Amino acid sequence: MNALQSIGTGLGMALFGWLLQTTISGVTRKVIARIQKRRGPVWYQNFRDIMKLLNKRSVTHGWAFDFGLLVALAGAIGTAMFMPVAGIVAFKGFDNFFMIIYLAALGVFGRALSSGSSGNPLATIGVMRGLTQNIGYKVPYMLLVIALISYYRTSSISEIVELQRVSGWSVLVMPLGFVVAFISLHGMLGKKPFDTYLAPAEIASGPLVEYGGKQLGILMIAHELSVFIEVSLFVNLFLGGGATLPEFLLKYAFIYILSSSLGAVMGRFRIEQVVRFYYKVPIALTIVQILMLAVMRGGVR
Amino acid sequence: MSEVKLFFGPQHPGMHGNASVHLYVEGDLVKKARLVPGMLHRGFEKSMENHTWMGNLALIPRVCVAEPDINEMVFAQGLETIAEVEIPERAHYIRMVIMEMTRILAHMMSLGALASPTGLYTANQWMQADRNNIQDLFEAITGHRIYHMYIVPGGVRKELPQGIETRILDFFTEFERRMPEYHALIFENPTIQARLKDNIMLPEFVVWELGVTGIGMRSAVGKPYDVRKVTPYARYDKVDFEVPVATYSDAYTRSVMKYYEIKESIRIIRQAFDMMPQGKVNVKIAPGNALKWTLPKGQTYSAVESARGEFGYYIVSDGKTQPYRIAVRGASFPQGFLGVERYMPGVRLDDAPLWYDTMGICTPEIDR
Amino acid sequence: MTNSMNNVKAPLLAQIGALFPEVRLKKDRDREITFEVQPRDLHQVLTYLKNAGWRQLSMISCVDWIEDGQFELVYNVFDWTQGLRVLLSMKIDRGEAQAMTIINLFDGAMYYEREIHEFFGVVFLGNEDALKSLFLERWDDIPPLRKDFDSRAYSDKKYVKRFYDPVYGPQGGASFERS
Amino acid sequence: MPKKERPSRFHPVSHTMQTVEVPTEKISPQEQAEAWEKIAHYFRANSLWMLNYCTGCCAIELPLVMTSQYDMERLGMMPMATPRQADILLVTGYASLKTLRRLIYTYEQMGTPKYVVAFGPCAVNGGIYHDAYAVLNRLDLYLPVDLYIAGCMPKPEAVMNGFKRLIELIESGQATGWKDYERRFDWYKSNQLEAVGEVYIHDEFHE
Amino acid sequence: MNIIHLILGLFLAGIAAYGIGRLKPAAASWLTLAASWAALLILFLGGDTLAGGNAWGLLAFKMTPLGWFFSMTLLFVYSTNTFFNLSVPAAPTRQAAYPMLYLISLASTIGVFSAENWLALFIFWEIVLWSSTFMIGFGKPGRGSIIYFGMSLLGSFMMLFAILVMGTAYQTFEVKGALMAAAQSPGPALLVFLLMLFSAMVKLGITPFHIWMPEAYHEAPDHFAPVLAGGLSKLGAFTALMVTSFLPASTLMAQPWQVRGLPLLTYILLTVSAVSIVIGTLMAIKQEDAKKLLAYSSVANSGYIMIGMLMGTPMSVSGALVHLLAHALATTVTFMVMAAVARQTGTTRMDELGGLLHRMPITFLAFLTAILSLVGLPPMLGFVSKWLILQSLASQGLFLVAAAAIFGSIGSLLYAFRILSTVFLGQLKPKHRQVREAPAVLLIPLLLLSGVTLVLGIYPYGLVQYTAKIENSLGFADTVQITGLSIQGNNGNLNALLIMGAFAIGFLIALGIFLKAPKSRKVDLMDTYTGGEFIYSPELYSYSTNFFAPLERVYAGLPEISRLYEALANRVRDLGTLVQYLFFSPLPSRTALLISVVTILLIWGEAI
Repeated sequence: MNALQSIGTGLGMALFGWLLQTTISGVTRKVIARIQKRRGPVWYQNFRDIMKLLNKRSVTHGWAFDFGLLVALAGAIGTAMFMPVAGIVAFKGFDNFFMIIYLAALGVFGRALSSGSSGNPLATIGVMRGLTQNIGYKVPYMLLVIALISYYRTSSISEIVELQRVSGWSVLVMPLGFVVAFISLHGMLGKKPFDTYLAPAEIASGPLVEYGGKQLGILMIAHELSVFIEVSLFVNLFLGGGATLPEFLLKYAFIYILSSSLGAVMGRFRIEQVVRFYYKVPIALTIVQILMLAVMRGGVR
Repeated sequence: MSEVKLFFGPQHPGMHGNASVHLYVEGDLVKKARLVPGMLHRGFEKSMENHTWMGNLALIPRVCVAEPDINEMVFAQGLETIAEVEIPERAHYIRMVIMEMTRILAHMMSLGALASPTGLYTANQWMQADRNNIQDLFEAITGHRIYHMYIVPGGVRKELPQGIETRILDFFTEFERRMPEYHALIFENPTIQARLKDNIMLPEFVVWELGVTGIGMRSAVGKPYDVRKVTPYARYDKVDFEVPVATYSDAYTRSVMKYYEIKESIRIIRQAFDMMPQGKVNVKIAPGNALKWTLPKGQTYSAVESARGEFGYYIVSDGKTQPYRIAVRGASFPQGFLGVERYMPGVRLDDAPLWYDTMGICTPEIDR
Repeated sequence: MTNSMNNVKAPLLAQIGALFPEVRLKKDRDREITFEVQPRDLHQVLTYLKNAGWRQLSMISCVDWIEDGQFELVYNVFDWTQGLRVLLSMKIDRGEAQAMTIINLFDGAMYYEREIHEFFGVVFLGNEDALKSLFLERWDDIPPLRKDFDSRAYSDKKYVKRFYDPVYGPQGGASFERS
Repeated sequence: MPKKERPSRFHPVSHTMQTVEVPTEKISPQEQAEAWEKIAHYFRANSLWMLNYCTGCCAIELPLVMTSQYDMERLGMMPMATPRQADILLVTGYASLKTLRRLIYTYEQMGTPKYVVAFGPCAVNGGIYHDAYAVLNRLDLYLPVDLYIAGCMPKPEAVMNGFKRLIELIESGQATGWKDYERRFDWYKSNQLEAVGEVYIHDEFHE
Repeated sequence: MNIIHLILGLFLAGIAAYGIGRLKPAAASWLTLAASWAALLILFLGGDTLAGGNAWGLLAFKMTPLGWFFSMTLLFVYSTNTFFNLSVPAAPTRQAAYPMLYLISLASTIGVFSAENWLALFIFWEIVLWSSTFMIGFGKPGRGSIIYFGMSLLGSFMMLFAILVMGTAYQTFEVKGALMAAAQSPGPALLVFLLMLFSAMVKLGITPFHIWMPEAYHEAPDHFAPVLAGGLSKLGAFTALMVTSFLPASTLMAQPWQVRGLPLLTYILLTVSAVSIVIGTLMAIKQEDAKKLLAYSSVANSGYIMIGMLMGTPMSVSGALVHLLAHALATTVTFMVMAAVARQTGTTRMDELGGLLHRMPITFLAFLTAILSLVGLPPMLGFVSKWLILQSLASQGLFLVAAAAIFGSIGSLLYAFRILSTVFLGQLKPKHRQVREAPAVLLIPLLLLSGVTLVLGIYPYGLVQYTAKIENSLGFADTVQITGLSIQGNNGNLNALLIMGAFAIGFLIALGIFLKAPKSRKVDLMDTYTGGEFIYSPELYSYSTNFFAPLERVYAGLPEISRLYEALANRVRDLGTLVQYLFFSPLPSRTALLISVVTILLIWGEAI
């Protein structure tokens, strides 16, 4: 019974995450529209888009094309089930950071597999760029979180949230790290200047080049879910999560809309500029941050 | 096989206009490139031979959709040269106003179009909004938003409407107030600078090799090689304006020069309104019914400075009611063909659309 | 204005006259001089002009004088420092339309020649690339800009026209079936 | 959108509505599919993704429609990069023969349902290029056009109106050009073959 | 039945295989298969309590949990690979020699893992080395086998030297005893430690000793490369683990300098392993040949194994052991798949392949499983091991090493996608339209190995429990803990079954959505987005060369590491040539020279 309850909570969390993120991306579209001095779509536009796509007849390039997508969505749903939100966690004790990162990576791999099997070189180039970018932002981000884990001595997200309630948000522990993590998050969300892997003008939306109809719909659902995972991971790790749901939602919306708005007034880097940027600024900041932490607190250990 | 063939256009978000660049890419480096034109080929030069001199007026603006008035201007100017008529002074100034407004339109279009390869879509949103305002002004003047058919052989089609002068000047005052905002958004943006600066170079020898004109030429040569200055037409020799020049032609220079040209164009518009005399706005270039005009035998090459460079028509008249031959020199013909073939190889795949954009290639005028 | 140009034009005219006796002044406009050159003089004249400051080839165009049985190739060079345009008009035989390429002098001529080959069928010796098609794809008639090509007839033959039903009912206009 | 009773929320155009009567007891799969199709029409109509393809000069007014002044995103419309993702194909003006080959290829790559909107007189009868050797005269012989927008070129207001009209047509299930294309595929194909010939195109690299 | 019978039996089977192979090659292959599977069965049934034995007093054997684990891993790799010997006949002249060498090397690996005595271990070690050198030589012509031999000989010399030092200093050649004696008295222990670890690193392919790997893997016959990559390099891990657990670095000096609670020496070695991960990853990313790419991925993965062993915490050692198994299984599959691909298409160059997914779907699935395991994604075994290693890195606070581990982990996504996309995804080349799925004999081992990877990834508890047993036998104070279905980490728990469950639920939901939506139309691979343009040759429409060009350019400007390797490789090749000159010469005087060199070495060892 307990197990069923946990699974139910997990599924509820995934559904909540999808609803939340899809709504917030709709709202964000309106916010960006205001930056661009226009009105923008209705807030539930993304739901309409997804529903339309699921009702459209599309093409497939073979079973791996579909299978990869299913893996992508399954990875996203599976990961979202573990995500603690405002004190609610489906599988207590198992909401492990490494697990979440790797399970989310399975979704990424599924997407890559699917678009690679479409046989379009633009898709392959897009995936290549995405992975190249991935190696740029993940390394500083994970390094920071490892420092955080070693500071809190637990890798369970919900426990880190609990500990922050006692000792203050992680932003205060590692202010520079927060900046780095935000830059990395910006890259993970694929906001400009780090949307090189999509780059419609260069590679015609890259990995998405062959998707239409339900495939694109599933991909959009998976994308919303993975954004939910990324942003709530960030909020949980660095901004103390949230004791109540409104608090969490506030932080969540703030971070996501901030990142999107920044993206709206920036151009796109070239892919090698992205890599160079990530190996210069964030890595340097991370190292400084870890040294600072070691000096200030008398060693991380 | 080490090279991949990629298609940049015709149906591609980075391609403005209906053309295709076929790229051979190795890794992310462009190895070979060819422009494949003709998707917009309508056979203008043939159609023009089938229309009367004035009948062509409806056809010619459609040669280049981004900047239609230059077509009317070269056509009118060429016909006036062949017919050897002088047009009223006022018409010259009105023409200058129209031409400069079109130039502003075209420059704003291409600055907005920078959004696509660099991803700064907000720039496009803002630019297009202001373009719409200018097109509204055109609508007030000429009755049409894009294809105005306003500059006709012998002057301009009709007198300016009442109060348009203040409306135009007010708009441009307001627009000038907004321009620093655009500058901050586009040219002071570090990400845009990272993309544009020291990238996609156009050295001077390439300018001469290809025959590039316009901003591309001036940004590399460093001399005011502008048709308006070198062989002044209309009354450009009477107004006071600067032509921005540079000797280091990267994508950033070429783009920022458009910004300064917009400023100069506004200056010209102000002066033109100041200096504009009263009087007639058109004369007949031949006697009789306008649709049965005949021109004396002769041929001439008439050129104006478009937003992308020297735009010209070679007009041949055999003394009949229809042109014998009109050949169009699209301003971006050199960089569009030979430039793509010779100098697009070597840029990164990421920069290929940027190359195409900042070289100022306009497909319709190439295709005709 | 004309006065200011005279000090540029006079030496040019004198030099051209002295160097190339067969080159004939055809038309002298304010900022535009047209010479008539023979095919054998073309390269020399262009070389002279290029060295004398006419560094830019603005365009090459072609006129089909079908009644004379000739094509007229017009080479259009421009001097940006002096602002004087020189047009070189060269007549070639229409039946066997051949001319020497000038890509060895002006690289930019490559695609103008290619365009002229496509639209007029003039063969430029020495420019192999010019023989490939450029604008037209799978073209199935004589070069379209020749005077004996009838654009309207071709269009009528090739493309189905819309037939308008003269009766405009309440549902509106045109017949959507093939005529 | 006027708020009526539940099913008609998805159906502001009422004249097709009255014919549908929802039986009280068992709903057959056929009817179920039809009812679902109606809901689907609502989503299709309000999330139109257009293909980013400027085939002709009418495309010059499209940026205005897309951007701040007219903002077609209000209608749920967005430009999309590839035909697979897109729902509407805009034929903006004349289509030259060379373009038509690409247009047909692009149209066939789009997923159904898909809609074609033609701009200007050139797509109707060739417009000003009616006698040009490179421009075809009637688009509807080769592709099923759902909507024509008049004007040379259509003003942004006209374009917006046209899109609004297209939305109405889709919501009421009248935009069925793609079904027509499937039904009369041979007819369209023979027309296409007549105009463009066998499509086997090589560029100057010879592939 | 004891170990000696097993080893002897395999030796005899090898000799018999040679005899039979002269007459009927196919029968020899079958004999290999039967013998190796029988050995696997015996070892599996016998468990780690399989009776040991003593031959002639010197060659003493005893099965330990560690030895059993390693033997099982290698035997499994060897025996699944025998199916490949059936379908891929070796070159005619070597038909007979190959099964013999194969079985002899198999026997010797068991000998290495169960030897009680350093000298016996060394002898078997050498037999493995020699037999594998010959088997590599059966492949493509090139310098691979020479480099392999040169490098390995370097390792062997270091090992022999260490053994002799131990023998002279502590008067014992017993495997465990000698090391524990060294741990008691520092003296030459540092030398023993370093030499032993270096020799292990040569075998494992840790930088800077990794240069033999890509060459040898590339040139080894396609059907031997899986064993070489998945099996033989694990020999190094065995000795390394023995040394690090019985002779911990902390005992080497009285008061060692410490970095984060670890002796400086360990920290330096950890850094070397970290460098190995980084270099392996970076080099793998830029390879154009699939086998070379996989070889460099082995370099990177060996780094993980080494890190796990060096850290010496229960979790890390457990992680290293699981990773060893995961890597052995996955690499074997990848090389086998490459062998299958090479057999069906005739090439392993990635730019000539593509789209094979549509022709060889089962091979592709096996490959996908293996690649996922190599990358360390759930639900594969590789995830469990990477989780364990990262957990211990995080709790140790070793940020530099952690950075390298993360880099390698994410970088592995890059090269994994590269090989996947260029070989199996993308456009199918016209010349491969007629390619068929690999024959069943090839698919059996693939499915077996990838199935084990998947099953162990979902249910790793038994395996982790066994690593706890190994840790116990190695004298660890505490071992990795499992309660119920959760592996207890230092700062978090892992429930692999739960992860799989969540993934499965997600998959079912996704499948539901997918099936409810309208059915898709199947289109040809070339009916794809081309910007509206037309293209008819699939070769031109597949992206495979200079795959990660933007990334490669970033590190192309780094100091000329490859130049250094080249110089090093030249030296090593010279060594190989020298050895060839010494050993393969008809002149007895050279052999005498060699003997004298060995004698001098022995005397020098005495002096220490």
